[in-house]
Amino acid sequence: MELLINLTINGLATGMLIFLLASGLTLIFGLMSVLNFAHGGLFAWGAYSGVWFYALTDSFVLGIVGAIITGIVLGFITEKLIITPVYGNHVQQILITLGFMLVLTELLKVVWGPNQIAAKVPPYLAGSWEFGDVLIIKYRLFIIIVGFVIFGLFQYMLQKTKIGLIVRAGVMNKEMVQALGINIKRVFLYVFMAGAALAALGGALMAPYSGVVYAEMGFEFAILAFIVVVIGGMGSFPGSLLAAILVGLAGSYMAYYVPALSLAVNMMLMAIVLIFRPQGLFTAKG
Amino acid sequence: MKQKFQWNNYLLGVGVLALVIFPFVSDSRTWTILLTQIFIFSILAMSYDILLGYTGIVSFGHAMFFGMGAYTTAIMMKKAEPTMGIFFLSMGVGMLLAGVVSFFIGLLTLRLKSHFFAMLTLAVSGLFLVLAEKWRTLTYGNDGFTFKAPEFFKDRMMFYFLVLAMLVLVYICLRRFVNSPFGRVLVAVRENEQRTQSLGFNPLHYKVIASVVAGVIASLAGSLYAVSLRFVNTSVLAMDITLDALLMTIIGGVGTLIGPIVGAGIIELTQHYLSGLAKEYPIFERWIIFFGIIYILAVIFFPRGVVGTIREKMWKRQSKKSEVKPVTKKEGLG
Amino acid sequence: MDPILKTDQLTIRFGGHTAVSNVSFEMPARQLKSIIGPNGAGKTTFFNLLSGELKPTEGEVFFKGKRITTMSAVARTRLGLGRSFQITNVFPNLTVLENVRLAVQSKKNIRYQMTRHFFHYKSLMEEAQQLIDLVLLQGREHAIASQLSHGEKRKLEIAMLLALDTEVLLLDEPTAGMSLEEVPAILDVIKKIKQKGDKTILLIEHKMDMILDLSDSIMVLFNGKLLADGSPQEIMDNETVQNAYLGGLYDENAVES
Amino acid sequence: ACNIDEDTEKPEASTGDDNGEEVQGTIKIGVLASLTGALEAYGKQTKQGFELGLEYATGGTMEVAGKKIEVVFEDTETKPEVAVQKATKLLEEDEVDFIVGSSSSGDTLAVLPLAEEYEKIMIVEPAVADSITGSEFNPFIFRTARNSSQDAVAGAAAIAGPGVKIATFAPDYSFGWDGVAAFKKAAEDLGAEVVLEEFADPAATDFTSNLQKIIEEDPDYLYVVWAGANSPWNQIADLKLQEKGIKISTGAPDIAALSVMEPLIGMEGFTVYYHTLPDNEVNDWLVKEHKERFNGEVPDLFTPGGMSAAIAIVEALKKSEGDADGNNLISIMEGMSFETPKGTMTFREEDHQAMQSLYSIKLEKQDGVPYPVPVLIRELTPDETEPPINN
Amino acid sequence: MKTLLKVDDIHTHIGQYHILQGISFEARVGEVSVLLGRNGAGKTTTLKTIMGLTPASKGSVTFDERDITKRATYDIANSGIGYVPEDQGIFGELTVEENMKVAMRKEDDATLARQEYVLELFPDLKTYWKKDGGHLSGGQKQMLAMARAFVHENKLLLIDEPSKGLAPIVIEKVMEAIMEMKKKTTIVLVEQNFIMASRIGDRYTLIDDGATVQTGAMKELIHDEEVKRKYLGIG
Ligand SMILES: Nc1ncnc2c1ncn2[C@@H]1O[C@H](COP(=O)(O)OP(=O)(O)OP(=O)(O)O)[C@@H](O)[C@H]1O
Ligand SMILES: Nc1ncnc2c1ncn2[C@@H]1O[C@H](COP(=O)(O)OP(=O)(O)OP(=O)(O)O)[C@@H](O)[C@H]1O
Ligand SMILES: [Mg+2]
Ligand SMILES: [Mg+2]
Repeated sequence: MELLINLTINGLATGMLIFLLASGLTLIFGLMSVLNFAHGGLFAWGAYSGVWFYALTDSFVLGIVGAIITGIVLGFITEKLIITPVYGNHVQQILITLGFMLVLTELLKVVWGPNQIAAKVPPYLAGSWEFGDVLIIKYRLFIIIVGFVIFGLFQYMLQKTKIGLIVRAGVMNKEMVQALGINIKRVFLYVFMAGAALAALGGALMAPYSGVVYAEMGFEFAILAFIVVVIGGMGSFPGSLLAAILVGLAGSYMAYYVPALSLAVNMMLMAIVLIFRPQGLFTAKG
Repeated sequence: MKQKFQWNNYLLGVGVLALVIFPFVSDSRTWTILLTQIFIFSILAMSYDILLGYTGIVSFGHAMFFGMGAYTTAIMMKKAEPTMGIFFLSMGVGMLLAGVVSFFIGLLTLRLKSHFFAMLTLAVSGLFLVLAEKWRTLTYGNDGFTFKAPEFFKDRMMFYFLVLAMLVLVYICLRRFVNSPFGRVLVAVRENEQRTQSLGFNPLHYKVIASVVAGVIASLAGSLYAVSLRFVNTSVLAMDITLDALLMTIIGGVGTLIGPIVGAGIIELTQHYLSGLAKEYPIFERWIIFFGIIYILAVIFFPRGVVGTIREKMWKRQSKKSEVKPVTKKEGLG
Repeated sequence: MDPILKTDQLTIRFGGHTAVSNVSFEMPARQLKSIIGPNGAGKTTFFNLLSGELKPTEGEVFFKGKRITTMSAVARTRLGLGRSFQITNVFPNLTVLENVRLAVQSKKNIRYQMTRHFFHYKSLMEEAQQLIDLVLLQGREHAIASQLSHGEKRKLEIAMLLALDTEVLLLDEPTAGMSLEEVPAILDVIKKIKQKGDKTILLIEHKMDMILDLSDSIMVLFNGKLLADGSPQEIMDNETVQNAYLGGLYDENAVES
Repeated sequence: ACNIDEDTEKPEASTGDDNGEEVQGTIKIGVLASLTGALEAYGKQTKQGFELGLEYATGGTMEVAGKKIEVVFEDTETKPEVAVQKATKLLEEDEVDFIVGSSSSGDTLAVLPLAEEYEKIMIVEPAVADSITGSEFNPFIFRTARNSSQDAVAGAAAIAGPGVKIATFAPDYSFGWDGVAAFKKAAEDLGAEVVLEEFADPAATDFTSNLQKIIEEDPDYLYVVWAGANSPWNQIADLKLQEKGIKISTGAPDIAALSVMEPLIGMEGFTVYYHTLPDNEVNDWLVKEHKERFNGEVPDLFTPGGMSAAIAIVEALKKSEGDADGNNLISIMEGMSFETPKGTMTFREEDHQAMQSLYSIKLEKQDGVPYPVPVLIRELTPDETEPPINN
Repeated sequence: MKTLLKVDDIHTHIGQYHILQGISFEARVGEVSVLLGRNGAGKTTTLKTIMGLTPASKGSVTFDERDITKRATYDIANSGIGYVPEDQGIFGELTVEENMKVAMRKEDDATLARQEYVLELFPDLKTYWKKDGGHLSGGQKQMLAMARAFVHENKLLLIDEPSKGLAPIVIEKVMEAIMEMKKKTTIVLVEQNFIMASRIGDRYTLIDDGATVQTGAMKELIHDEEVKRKYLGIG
């Protein structure tokens, strides 16, 4: 029983972390339909700047804030320079964002050097509690809480405002949305910036979790994020949350019970979900 | 229209001729190898273009077929004799294998809509990667293994010619393929699947056949790749290979067939030059940044890929000369 | 004479909404029947059921006595059931000529030929050209379909259907958005085809004046149900049709002209 | 096209008699390393070490047996096909006499056959895969780097003993499997018992399930074989393995990676190199020069390896009196011993693997050093770490 | 009467094509102006140019005494112009309700009340309130497109072929609605249905080959058999 609880809590926490990584992509890829291969770059920049600001200010919270600001700024630059010319054209998006990904990753090395850098958990979140055989790692609990907060925040925003609707409409028919009096360019810019900020936040929270940041971390986790967004159903926050938790739990249980298959677990999960639910778990509808 | 075609073919002929003569006037092995490498990736990229450019399918799992060819050839050369016979046999076996696998995967997955299909191919090829990783008795896992190439290829020039011949052959066959009535339907499927259906063509058949053709050709490229390195490891199944094929196709111009060849050339050559520059000028130490910037500029200046954009420009100039006015003057009926 | 097309208790539901409800009709061969009915009556859906785009929840479709209810759209087209679409549905980035040529290619049953250059099939090209002329699109052969004006797209749509040369033609509002001047020309094309006497035509239209003298019979759909099926005059005199569908427009029109 | 011509004429010109240098002779060495990409840090270490090594071995003259030494570095980008391209370029265009490299086992394996084809000596540094001097071995291959088995033997020597229960944890691919298999053998030879072998997806974010199993097994030691940035140390600490009486042991990596091992302070393991560990002149020179040249930085994990490779080449050439012919060198180098920053190394005759010292260490926190420092417990002599012969 | 919209000799290029080659007309407050012309004449492009979707390369568009030639589309729309495109521009994956929601610039009581009014005009929409726009019938889509433009009290409405695909009785209703709306709103209409055009139009502009051929009062056109025959093929 304790074992099951442990596995579940850890799986849930990993799932939440993955959700945080994927949430930005849910906006950018799921909702705006931009195949953003540079997402991992935004994520890695978030991680590095989080560590850097933390070291600079000696405050974890300020580190996170710094990362989010970095994300917003980078999101602005990315949207204006890279994404604007290629909205609606997936082929061009692949090329230009992959190019930008290379630039972002290499720039990390220019700024912070090619070596990995240690990322520390703040003292008040370090360590774990033990209740009998049940062990709860503080930082994971923190991740779970942040995950739910972010989920709630964005779910509320998408449900209670028209932004989600407008973005989806804009993807379907940009001209028409404009003809209805909406400055869709600005909406896209803001949503992209929000997505980039989420990516950066994900990176900043991921860093202490694994204890290290390195320039190539972006690409690895970007693929995971794409998987989550797709099996969750494009553009659906509840879908992404569910998919992320599914991935987290499946990883946790498989690694324990069927370790031989744990390498393949994400891919298998995705294959199974898509074969039985070709549109993903949820659709973007509230 | 006819004339333009001939002109194009003429140009291509000259290009091929130059490449045939090249090893005789230059004995730079680096160039032979680099060009061989470019030819191999051209074949791979062309196969990808059949999917992306002609049928409108984005696949993130193309490396799986490339890897299948590479492993089949490598394993057969290692386990059996490294002779030309075995080499061609292994190529055939690899292609057959890729054909069968792509057929079933296509049947299973091609009903899915774009993104979902793309991710499913990613999943399947990911599973193949795990398989190669785990089946160590055969693949030696992630480290991979070396093997001997046939005696005939000891002279890399011979291999160069073989690969060049393969490239030309594949190009001609694929050109035929896309310009056949079948190929025209592929384009129709890309444009509007549902309408293709109501014209009496079954889109699924077309998509599956296209993915089989693409898979088989990718496997051929994989076989050649393995022999060119005399080594194989799991990197042939990695996402990077798919992305390379994807980038080459896009940079060159999707749906042009010649574009992927140009794209392969551009990417390999710039990479070669930039990394060469890095040795001489410290500012190029981070040459990958410049490489990334080239992708970005490519999209901005060649939105339809190099070949696609040039073609468009030429077509525009032509049509401007003859001034095809969209608004047709018609005599009033009165 | 046996009906070429027949439905039996044809029904389809979308969620709770019955779009076509228990429609049994018979289509005599080589005739022209028009289908009218208010917006959302189920006309297009009925076409979709005939052409195989949709599968019925209940009921059967017969073609020449053969049950085709579960057949795919592809198979039905090959069998001889061709259709045009209400919402323009062409290959947007191909030229007008290529759009039509593809349809001709299907008619000629050239489906899996992969080794010959398509330029070898000159006749396809010629035939496509003739059809383009027929629907008054000459001069626009090399225009990209997405750049056509709305009316021009409608004409292309018709050319593609005619290219299929199927025994049964299902036309969904072929003249919607076509300019006043050209409607008669298109009607003429339809009339000619009808006069040649080897085709069966089903036509959805809202322009009553144009179908009255063209149709052998008219059927009326109403809330998914078959309300009436009879000669044009019978239908025009039908009071429900008058009140719920026609309104006053055509009376006054008659007065004015 | 004109570039092509230039490139192609150069080699011809330089081989011609009219070239003055030819009389004196030049020894050319090509070094392959990952100078970009994920393994960039390793590549740089090799490069710096190699340059320093040449300088040291030639006494700053950069000449051996009257011949000038030239070095060409090439970036493999950690891609086998690029490695082959660059290696061929080195062999064909630069006409190098030696190949050195590379940072990844894959790149190295891909280049091995070329050494044989061109009959040039290849010094493998720092790739670790056993198969390089095992199943894929050819006589032109010499390795100054330690291999996975040596790591494993060293790892076992650090902790194994009669009755000791050990669990292993490794990434789920060749590197992990080879490492664990070799470790298991070595540990069992020393009388220990390997009670559990856990493998995890190296890219996973969560290792707690594996660690959970290890906790349940309750071994004396957990031996971790790990490489790559995404590491399990935090989670090992979070799950309080050490508090539960499970001692951790692993190989101490380069300094950058050490900095993330804070949770493991106190652990006993082994290392290939840390600049304070070896006690010999070569190392003293290396540390001093390195600090001088690279504004105070100390040599790192693979710096001495690069240096060793350079020393090996120079020593061999001294013995051959400048004869760089691959076939002749093989017999000279087989069994050759040479002094390196890690003490005396000897190329084993059978598989050309350099026998070398490794170090049994303990991680300690030291003032003024921002990362856990490996402190010497004892040096593991080349005899102790001798791996099995596999070729 | 006051001129609300003045289109002055506009030229529009799409790609390398010179589509509009001199279109001029005026729409006066409280009137319905109809653009007439055969397929491909440039009627739709004219409306798009006014909306800023295919900006003019030459000439000017003045709306409400402001030059809007170079303004962004959303800005033009917000200055009080509603637009019903010929392809309806329905967001297929959004429900009818969501389609309406996107169109509403604000959700105050006045707008909601107006929505009620619009829905009375097209009761079908109410029936299919939660249905995906893409699943509507052709005519229902047309209704939805109009409802979206009508939900605000715009100063000007640009409507591209409102009667297309509608049942005769609905055309009646739409005509009534336009007549009703005309009291507060100026309307520019593209219409192929001459019966409808002549009944609700006050002025007409005849376009051919991308240029204005003639413009005048609708009453005159009804009796101008010559023009009707030459450009409209009727009479
Ligand atoms: N795929 C679908 N899902 C849900 N409802 C649908 C679907 N297709 C059609 N409907 C509904 O079925 C009804 C009939 O639609 P249909 O398109 O057949 O009407 P129609 O008679 O062609 O009307 P119109 O004259 O306006 O084209 C409509 O109410 C429509 O909303
Ligand atoms: N994107 C485009 N690219 C090139 N040509 C275009 C484009 N859009 C329209 N055209 C051309 O401009 C001309 C005018 O088109 P427009 O749509 O304005 O005609 P229209 O008068 O609305 O016709 P219809 O009555 O058929 O709707 C047509 O010849 C059309 O082919
Ligand atoms: Mg309809
Ligand atoms: Mg129009």
